[in-house]
Amino acid sequence: MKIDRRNMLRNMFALAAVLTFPRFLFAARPDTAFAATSADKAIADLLGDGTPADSSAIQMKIPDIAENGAVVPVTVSTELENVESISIVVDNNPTPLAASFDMGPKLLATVSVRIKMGQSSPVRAIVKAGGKLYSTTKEVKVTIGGCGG
Amino acid sequence: MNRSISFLSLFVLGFGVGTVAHADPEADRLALVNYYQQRYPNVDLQEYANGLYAFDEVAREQWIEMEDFPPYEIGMEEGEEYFNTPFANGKGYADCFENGGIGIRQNFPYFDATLGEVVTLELAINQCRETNGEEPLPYLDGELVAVSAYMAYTSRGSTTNVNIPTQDPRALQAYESGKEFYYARRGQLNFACASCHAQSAGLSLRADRLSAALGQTTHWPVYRSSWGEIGSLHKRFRECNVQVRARPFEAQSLEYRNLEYFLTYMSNGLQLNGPASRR
Amino acid sequence: MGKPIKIRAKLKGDIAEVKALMPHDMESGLRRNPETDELVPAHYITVVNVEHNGEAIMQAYWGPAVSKNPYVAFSIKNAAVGDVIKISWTDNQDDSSETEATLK
Amino acid sequence: MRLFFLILIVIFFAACGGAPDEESVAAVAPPQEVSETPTVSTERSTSYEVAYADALAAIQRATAKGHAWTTSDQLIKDAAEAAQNGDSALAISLADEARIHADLASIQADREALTWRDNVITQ
Repeated sequence: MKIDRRNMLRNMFALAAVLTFPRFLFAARPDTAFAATSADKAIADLLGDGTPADSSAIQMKIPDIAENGAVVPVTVSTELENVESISIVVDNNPTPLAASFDMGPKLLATVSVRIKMGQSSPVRAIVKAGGKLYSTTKEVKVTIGGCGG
Repeated sequence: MNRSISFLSLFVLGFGVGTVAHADPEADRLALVNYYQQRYPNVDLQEYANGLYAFDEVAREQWIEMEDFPPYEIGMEEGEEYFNTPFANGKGYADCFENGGIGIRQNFPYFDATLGEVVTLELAINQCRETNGEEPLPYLDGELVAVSAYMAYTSRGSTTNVNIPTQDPRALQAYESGKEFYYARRGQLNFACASCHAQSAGLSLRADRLSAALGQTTHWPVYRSSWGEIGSLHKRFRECNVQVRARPFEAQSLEYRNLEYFLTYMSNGLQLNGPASRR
Repeated sequence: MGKPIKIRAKLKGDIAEVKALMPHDMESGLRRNPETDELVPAHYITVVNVEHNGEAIMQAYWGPAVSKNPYVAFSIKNAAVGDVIKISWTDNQDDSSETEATLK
Repeated sequence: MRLFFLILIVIFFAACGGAPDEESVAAVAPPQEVSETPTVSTERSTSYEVAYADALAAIQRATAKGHAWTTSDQLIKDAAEAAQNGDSALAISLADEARIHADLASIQADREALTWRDNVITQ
C-alpha cells in the first residue's frame, strides 16, 4: 500500500477526530431488549450479564402516585463518573424496557422523559458507568381515575 | 286532585318566576367564594384557577413538571397558524373580533341581546367562519379548539369578568338555567355537577381529587393526558355527563352555553390561564 | 416527514439546558380503536439523535412506553452562545423529523 | 339474574337520589301526573313490539325533560340487536329494562326540578 502525503493527512485528521471524541460511538437500537417481556431479560439483552448494583449515587425523580399512567414524568441523574448510558425499566409493563439513552461525554449525567405505565410497578433506573452497572428502584402506584379516566 | 295540581302548578310557576326575578349572580358567587375560603383558608383564591392542583400536592408537582414543556403548545401553535391564515374571501378571524381577536378571551361568554342567547368564544369563532363563507368546524377538538387555545393564550393574565345585564330577564334566565344544570342531579348515578365540584371539592373520588366550582372555566382549552390532545370545555361537560351515565348534550347546545355562562360568572375575579394541561 | 420538533434551550453559564417536545402519536400497538374495535397499528419513535455543533452527543432508543408527544430534557457541557443543537428522530414506520436550534 | 340487576339499580337510584323510600317518591307524584310521568312498572311486556314502543316513548319523555340516561340508550340498542338475532325473550327484557331506566330518569327530572335549589351553596 502506497502512502502519499494526501492520504497521510487524511489519516491524521481521522486519528485526531477519534482522539478528540474517543468514546462516543453509537450502537444499533437493541431491538431484542425492547421486545423482551421480563425486566431481567430486557436488562440482560440491553446491557449484558451482571446484576446492576444498588447505588445511592443515582437519583430518580418519579412520583410515588402517578397522576395519569399515560404520562409519568421521570428524571434520572447520577454523580457516577464516566456514564455511558441511562436506561429506564418498568417491570410490569408488557415490554418493560421503556427507554435507553447512550450518553456522550459532553452531557451532564441527567435525563428527563415522560413514560407510560399500564399499572403500578417498580421502576428501575439503570446506569452504566465505567463499564459497570448500577441501579436504583422506586415503586410507583398507578391509580384508576374516578373522573379523569 | 284537581286542587293539588293547580296548587302545584301555581307553586312551580311562582317559584320559578320569583327566583329568576330575584336571581342574584353576585350573591351566588360571593357565597361560593366565602364557602371555599372558610373551608380551605390556606388556599389562595387565585389558586382555584389551577383546579385540583390547588389541593393536591403530589399531582401539583407532576403538573408543574408538565408545564416545563406543556403538550398544549403543539395545538396552540397550530391554532396561531390557523388564526393567521386568511379565509377564501381574504378576510380572517382577526376581522371578526375586537382588537383583532387578541387578548379578548375574557369577554366571553356574553349574553347577546339581539340573538337572545349566550355566545361563547367557540360559537363566535364558528359564527365568524360562517359569516365569511367558511364551513363551521367541530366544537370538541381539532382546528377550532386550536384557534380557541391561541386566543386564550393571548389573553393570559386578564381577569374573568362576565357581565350579566341584570335588566334583561332573558340573560338572568340563561344564568339561572345554567345554575340549575349545575345543581340538578342527572344520570343513572344521580350526580349533579355540584355533587362532585361544590361541596366535595378538594376531596377524593376514588383516585381523583375533585376541582372546585370556582376556577373551572379559567384555563380552557385543556390538554388532558387522557385525551392526548387539546379539547374544549364542552367536550369535558359531555365527558362528565357520560361519567354519571347521563346522555350528554351537544357541544354549544343552549344547555351547555348557559352552563358555561353560570360557571364562568362564578370565576369572576380569577385570572385567565388557558390553555392548560390536566391529568 | 414527521412534524417539527419543538426545542427550548437555555444557557446557564456554560451549561445548555435543552428541552424538547416531539409531536408524535406513540401508538403502542396495544390500543383498540374505540369505534372499530380494531388494534391501532404500533407507531412510535425508536431512535432519537442529538448533535451539538455537528457532533453526536446522545442517542436515545425508545420503545412504545414513551408517552404520546414525547418530552425529553438533557444538559450539554461547554456550550456557548451561537452553538447549534440538532435533534432528530426516526420511528418504526421509517418516518423521521429533525429540527435545529441555536443557543442564545 | 336480570331482575336482580334491575332491583339493584332501583335501590342504587333510590339511595343516591335522596329518595330513600316509596313515601318520598310519592311526595313528588303530583308533578308526575302533571307531566305525565308514568310510575315505574316492572311488569313484563307481552310482545317485543309493545316493549320497544313503550321504551322509545319513555326515552323520549326523559329526553324532553333534558334528563335522558345513557343506560336506556344502550339497553334499547341492545334490545333491537337481540330482536334482530331472533331472541325475542331477551329483546323484551332489554326493552323493558330500557323503559324502566327512562322512567326513572323522568322521575329524577321531575324531582330535581323541584329540589335542585336545596343543593346550592348559599353562604
